[in-house]
Amino acid sequence: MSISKELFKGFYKENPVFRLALGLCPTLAVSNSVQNAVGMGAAVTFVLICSNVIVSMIRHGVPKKIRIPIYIVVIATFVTIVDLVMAGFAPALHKSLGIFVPLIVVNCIILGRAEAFAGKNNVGRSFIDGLGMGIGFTLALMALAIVRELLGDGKLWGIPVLSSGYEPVLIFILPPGAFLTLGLFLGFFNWLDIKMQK
Amino acid sequence: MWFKSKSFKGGVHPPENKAFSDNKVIEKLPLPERVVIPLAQHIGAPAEPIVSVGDEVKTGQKIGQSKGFVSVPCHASISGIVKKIEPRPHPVGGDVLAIEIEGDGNDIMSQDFDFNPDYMVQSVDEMKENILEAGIAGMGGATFPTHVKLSPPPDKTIDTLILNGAECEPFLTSDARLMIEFPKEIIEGLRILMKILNCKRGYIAIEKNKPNAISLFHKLINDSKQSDINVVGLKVKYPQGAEKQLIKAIVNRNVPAGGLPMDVGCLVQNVGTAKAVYDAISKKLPLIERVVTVTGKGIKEPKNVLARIGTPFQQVIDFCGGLTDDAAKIINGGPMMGIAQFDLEVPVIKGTSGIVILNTKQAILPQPQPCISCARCVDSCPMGLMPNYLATLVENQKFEQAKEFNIKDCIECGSCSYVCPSKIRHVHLFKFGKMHVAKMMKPAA
Amino acid sequence: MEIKALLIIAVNAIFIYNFVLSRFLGICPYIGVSKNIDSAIGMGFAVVFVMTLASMATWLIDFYLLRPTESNIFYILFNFKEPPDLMYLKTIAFILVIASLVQFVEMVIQKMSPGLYKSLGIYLPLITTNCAILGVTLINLDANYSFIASIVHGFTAGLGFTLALVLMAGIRENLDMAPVPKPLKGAPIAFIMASLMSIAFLGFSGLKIG
Amino acid sequence: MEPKFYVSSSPHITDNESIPKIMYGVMLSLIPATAGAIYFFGIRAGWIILLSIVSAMATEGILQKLMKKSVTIKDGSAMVTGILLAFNLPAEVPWWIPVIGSVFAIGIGKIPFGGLGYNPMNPALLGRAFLLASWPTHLTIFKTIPRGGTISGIDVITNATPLNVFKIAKASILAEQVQDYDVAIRQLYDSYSNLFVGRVGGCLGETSALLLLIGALYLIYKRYISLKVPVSYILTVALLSWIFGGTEGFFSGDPLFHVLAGGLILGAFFMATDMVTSPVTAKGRIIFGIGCGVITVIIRLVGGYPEGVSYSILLMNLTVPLINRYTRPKVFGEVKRS
Amino acid sequence: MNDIVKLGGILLLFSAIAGGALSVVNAITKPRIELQKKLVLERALTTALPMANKDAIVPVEQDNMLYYKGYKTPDKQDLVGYAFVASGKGYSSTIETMVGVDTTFTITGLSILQQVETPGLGTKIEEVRYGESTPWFQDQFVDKTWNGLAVDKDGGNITSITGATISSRAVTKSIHDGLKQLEATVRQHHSDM
Ligand SMILES: Cc1cc2nc3c(=O)[nH]c(=O)nc-3n(C[C@H](O)[C@H](O)[C@H](O)COP(=O)(O)O)c2cc1C
Ligand SMILES: Cc1cc2nc3c(=O)[nH]c(=O)nc-3n(C[C@H](O)[C@H](O)[C@H](O)COP(=O)(O)O)c2cc1C
Ligand SMILES: Cc1cc2nc3c(=O)[nH]c(=O)nc-3n(C[C@H](O)[C@H](O)[C@H](O)COP(=O)(O)O)c2cc1C
Ligand SMILES: Cc1cc2nc3c(=O)[nH]c(=O)nc-3n(C[C@H](O)[C@H](O)[C@H](O)CO)c2cc1C
Ligand code: SF4
Ligand code: SF4
Ligand code: SF4
Ligand code: SF4
Ligand code: FES
Repeated sequence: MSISKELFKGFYKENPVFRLALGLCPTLAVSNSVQNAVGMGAAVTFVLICSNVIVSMIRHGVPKKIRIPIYIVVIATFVTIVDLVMAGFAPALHKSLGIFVPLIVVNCIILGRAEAFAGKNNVGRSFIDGLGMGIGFTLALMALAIVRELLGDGKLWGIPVLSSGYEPVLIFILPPGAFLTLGLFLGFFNWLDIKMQK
Repeated sequence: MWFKSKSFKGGVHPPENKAFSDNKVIEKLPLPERVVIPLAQHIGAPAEPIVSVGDEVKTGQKIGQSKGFVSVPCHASISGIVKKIEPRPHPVGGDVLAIEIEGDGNDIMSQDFDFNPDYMVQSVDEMKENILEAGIAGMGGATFPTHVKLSPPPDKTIDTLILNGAECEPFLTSDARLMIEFPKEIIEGLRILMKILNCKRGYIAIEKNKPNAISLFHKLINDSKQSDINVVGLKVKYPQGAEKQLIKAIVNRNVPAGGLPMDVGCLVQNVGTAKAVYDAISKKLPLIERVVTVTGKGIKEPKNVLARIGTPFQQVIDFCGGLTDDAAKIINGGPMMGIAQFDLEVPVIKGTSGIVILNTKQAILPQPQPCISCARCVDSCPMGLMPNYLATLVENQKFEQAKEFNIKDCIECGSCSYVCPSKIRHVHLFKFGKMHVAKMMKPAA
Repeated sequence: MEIKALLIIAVNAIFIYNFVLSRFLGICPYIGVSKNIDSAIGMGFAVVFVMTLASMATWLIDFYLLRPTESNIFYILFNFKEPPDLMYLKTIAFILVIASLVQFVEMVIQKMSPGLYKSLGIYLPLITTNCAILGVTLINLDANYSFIASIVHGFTAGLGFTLALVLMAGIRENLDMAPVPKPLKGAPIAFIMASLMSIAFLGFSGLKIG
Repeated sequence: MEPKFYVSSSPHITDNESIPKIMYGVMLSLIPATAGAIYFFGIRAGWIILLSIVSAMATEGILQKLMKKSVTIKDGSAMVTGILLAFNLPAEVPWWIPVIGSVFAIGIGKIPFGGLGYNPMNPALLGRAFLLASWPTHLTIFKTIPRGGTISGIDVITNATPLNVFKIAKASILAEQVQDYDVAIRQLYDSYSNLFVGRVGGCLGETSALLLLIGALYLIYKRYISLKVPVSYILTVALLSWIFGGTEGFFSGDPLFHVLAGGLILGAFFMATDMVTSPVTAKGRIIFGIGCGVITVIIRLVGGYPEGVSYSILLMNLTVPLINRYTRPKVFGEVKRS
Repeated sequence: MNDIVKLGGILLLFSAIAGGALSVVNAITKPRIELQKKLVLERALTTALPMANKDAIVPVEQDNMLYYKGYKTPDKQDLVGYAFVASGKGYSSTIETMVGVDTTFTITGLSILQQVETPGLGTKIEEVRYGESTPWFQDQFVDKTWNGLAVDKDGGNITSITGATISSRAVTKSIHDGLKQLEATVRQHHSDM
């Protein structure tokens, strides 16, 4: 597979959220504003890239039996680094993402990529894979967040964009709105699929 | 509770529509020119032909021999010549091996069939043999061989015999007429059955919409002081005549799911069967004719007729003035459980209690809609099933779950489909579902 | 009053801040294991069990190993000048504890009760990387719950998860047989259903006991 | 062989109920309450109801057209959803509220699940809950004074509905407006006739117990609703509000007030009884009714809202598959399985 | 057995490396995180007491009440006001507000420290309208005293947020009660002196 294909597959064809249905909890939780979505996306992308690279580097030295615990240790390390750095340099974002920052550890996208890709490929490819998947995740989060923030708050990136007469549909930034938006997005992509196959 | 008519849980109240024919005295149908006698008019193994094409046969002559225990013989119902032995359309469906007899118009009896006043002194075994030889299969619709029902395994004792005169199907009046015109024969038939089973208690169960029959039996029984026989008036509700519901209503016993009446010491026989038993024991007369109600909006002159077994529907209908112009559906049996016929070639058989003819307006059933969970079917199912859920399961081919939800206990009474506002064809689905469930069970057994 | 505080924790965890419907934790099993009631119940109990144990274990780790207090074991053992602050290791420590706990529980159940293992066993491995488990321990930490409160919270959060899961499973068994438009079949309609379910659970918001 | 006659599986007759007949029957039963809404709240109430019906039907029709399915708007079910949604809205909501509510009720609550008969939750109530969460201010402010009465049904308080007065008084914040809220509560309890006739503020269709009961009687007579749900529901609310609803300890609450105030009568007879979303078994219906009652009282007494009827029904809708499953009727002659 | 030891060893090794790496990162970020925490408090205090010198605000504990005294100059001679944290139960959380008053107990500034209200409703207590730079809801409090401080629905002088009366009331009432208590405490203290 060419490098660009490797990179772009995560955007749509193998989009972790919309196509593989991975990492759904944080997707639902932090897509209530675009700022949160981008912050979370960046954090996950960073961890994905680093853990992919490290896992790929050590893949020959790790005994099969304990590879999962070791991957988890690697991932947890980078997650903690993100957590600490974010607390120090972007405290507002850190606060609004809450426990979903440490929860990146159990985000199945990351362990999934380590297991399915980085454990079997060289460092370069693993880096590209992590980057592509991370961007794909970020794009999905942003797509949801744009809809939710716009409808639910009348804003984008915290800036009011709809006229002041607009009465926001509050439910979109509440939990039901998260489920609904994701459900409709998934349905939309299925519909696209069915259309394209014809 | 005294203020409650005897009944069961569930059930429905379709319009009775019995006025078409309930006052019509049973008329003898003219001798048919031709009869078609299917070799399987009963549940169990079909009879084997013992005549060949070209043979001459007399009325009452055995032409089909029973094969195995659960099987009954069949007899020529007219005298004449055997024309054909080949599969023919059968009112219960499909083509079934049948013997066609072309009549000679003389109705020559194969023997005398004289009345024997001492018929009660026969031994029980003799009686059973005579019932078998007379070819009697239950006339209440299920056509189960009667001699089999009369031979319970030794570990079961039967203490209660119930004659089923409920006739809960709308339109039908054949049992009602039979009870009014032949009450003594029916009571005697009951006595014979009680003797065979050595059973202490007999009931004649009649829905309260037949007050004449009820009072007639009351009078006869009181006059002759037969205290071991009771006449019971039942609440008018479909399917009051189904045997488990009947037993529940009369002696308040619950036949276990998957079990038989004899498991609770009961036996149920149709009143027509009792009459046939009486004829078989007292005159050695085989079952060659029966009462058939011909009724509905699609027939010009509704009647109750006494028809020879094997008479084609066409001839019965012609006798009743023919079909009206808008006749559209011909049913062998009543409208709740009967079977719709493709044409009028099919013959009257031992289980043909009626021929109901519906007009176009009645015949076209509305398209099924999605179930709206109104629960009417659940409330009406006499077997305590959840027809709505079962139907969904069968539609989705979930036979395993359908089995778990007791599809096998469905008696196909049709109450659920009748009340369903969405017009779902439950019974159709259940017949299909049961087939699959039976297939599923086979390898395990 | 202690009992009342615990009751509030329980009601919050089950109804108001339901793990699935309000906190978005444990979504994967909620969507993945809710196609049939029996496996939903199995999964539910497995989660209740592991959440309770994990709450217990991580509280002890937090209190005796990570927190810079007088009861820190390193402080007691090694005579540090002041209690060491190891809170930054919480993520790594908790996830390892949970992973080993699940392994351990699996082994114990397998030995002690093969019947239970048969019904719960298949769900246990799925649980290790389930964010609801790590989530409950992190929430315990954030909320500064006492040992007892942590256990109650872990247990009731698991019950809340089970409630949502089993309700969903009941509905999806029927949905499976409904003419759902093709693009919505499967996950999409499950999420729409989750949305409606969480709308209904809004009814509990603002509930105040006492 | 070409059949000369119609053939089909038995039974060959059916009774003459049908989905449209039932739905139009429900509409008929809602006419008194609709007339009452227009009488008490003015002609605007009629517009809101009409708008809601039209948008519910349009949503159903358009979506079915788009999906190339047969259009079923004539069966009346969308109309019933529309009316009942409007009945759950205050009279002064802006015009787009009933429209969006209906679109959500049908477009999200019903059609995606397969349409009539497959929706797991009551669409009209989903519409209301969606609106309540999205624009709480529009749904919780009652300004239209009912003809011949006051919003609260009593004279000392003029700007809050009965349940709101009850709730706020309990939280003791109205103190600055009313000298003695014990007096207010007592007056509230004595305002039965206003509550019964409907001379109080509230949502369009909920205020008049009398007119609703007339309609309910018709539904009961036609056997379109089973009494098990409303009776167990209302009795549970009465019992629990009597035990826990008072200010002077247990058994000091006023059950009749709680039965007549708010949307209980409407909810119990017309919405909890929606066949699609309530249990099919006899035992199940009673459990369902009791469940609704318990949740309603919990929300009214300690919840975040003055009224809990719609949420309680929605929450119990979720349990229906489980209730049906665990309350299967006893099969005739069923022997205990070992 | 040997295998287990070996595997355990490898795992331990990895954990040790991870722990080591993290302690380095921790050491680097720790001061920064603590600084952030301090900054948050500092910012709240300067918003509450705009006239005080930011290095001259000191915590005081008296009669179980924690409050701050603010001075105009770093030498802490000229007292200009007090600050305290008011906390009240809102719709879905406890709302904490840092409130500053001058020596006549008239509010000089405030900021919300902590709240988890419903986004779009209760969170409007922090809303900054487009084109403005300060939260309008909080601005209403400036120059008011506890006397008559209540939301409009309760007959007071604070316009509540539509649809979020509960949150508005929580903020208002907690400030009202806190202020009253502060005044009492401070006056008591003064008379003691
Ligand atoms: C739904 C249903 C309704 C029935 N109704 C009658 C009835 O009204 N009269 C009757 O004789 N048999 C009726 N039967 C058949 C009886 O259950 C039973 O088979 C019959 O009475 C036995 O008598 P037989 O063997 O003499 O026919 C009904 C069966 C079913 C399943
Ligand atoms: C069937 C029905 C259900 C309702 N459910 C709720 C509810 O769950 N929550 C709510 O705040 N209002 C609900 N309402 C509206 C309230 O009954 C009522 O209009 C409002 O809350 C004020 O109550 P009050 O008029 O008794 O003071 C419902 C109305 C109806 C007709
Ligand atoms: C989902 C939801 C969330 C709510 N969140 C809040 C909130 O955070 N703060 C608040 O004061 N009211 C909140 N409310 C509204 C209250 O229930 C109540 O209606 C309101 O406080 C009354 O204010 P009003 O008198 O201005 O209408 C919420 C309502 C809903 C439906
Ligand atoms: C007695 C009865 C009550 C009903 N109640 C409701 C209701 O509360 N909400 C609703 O949307 N539809 C109601 N309907 C209409 C119909 O069942 C509804 O459109 C379906 O829920 C949609 O699938 C009712 C129908 C009947 C017969
Ligand atoms: S691992 Fe976690 S994030 Fe990934 S799908 Fe499972 S639960 Fe969701
Ligand atoms: S069920 Fe059928 S056979 Fe039995 S009595 Fe009724 S009509 Fe006759
Ligand atoms: S046909 Fe079967 S399921 Fe239907 S009512 Fe009769 S017994 Fe019940
Ligand atoms: S009667 Fe028909 S619509 Fe009603 S529940 Fe049964 S199957 Fe469904
Ligand atoms: S359970 Fe999967 S991310 Fe939460």
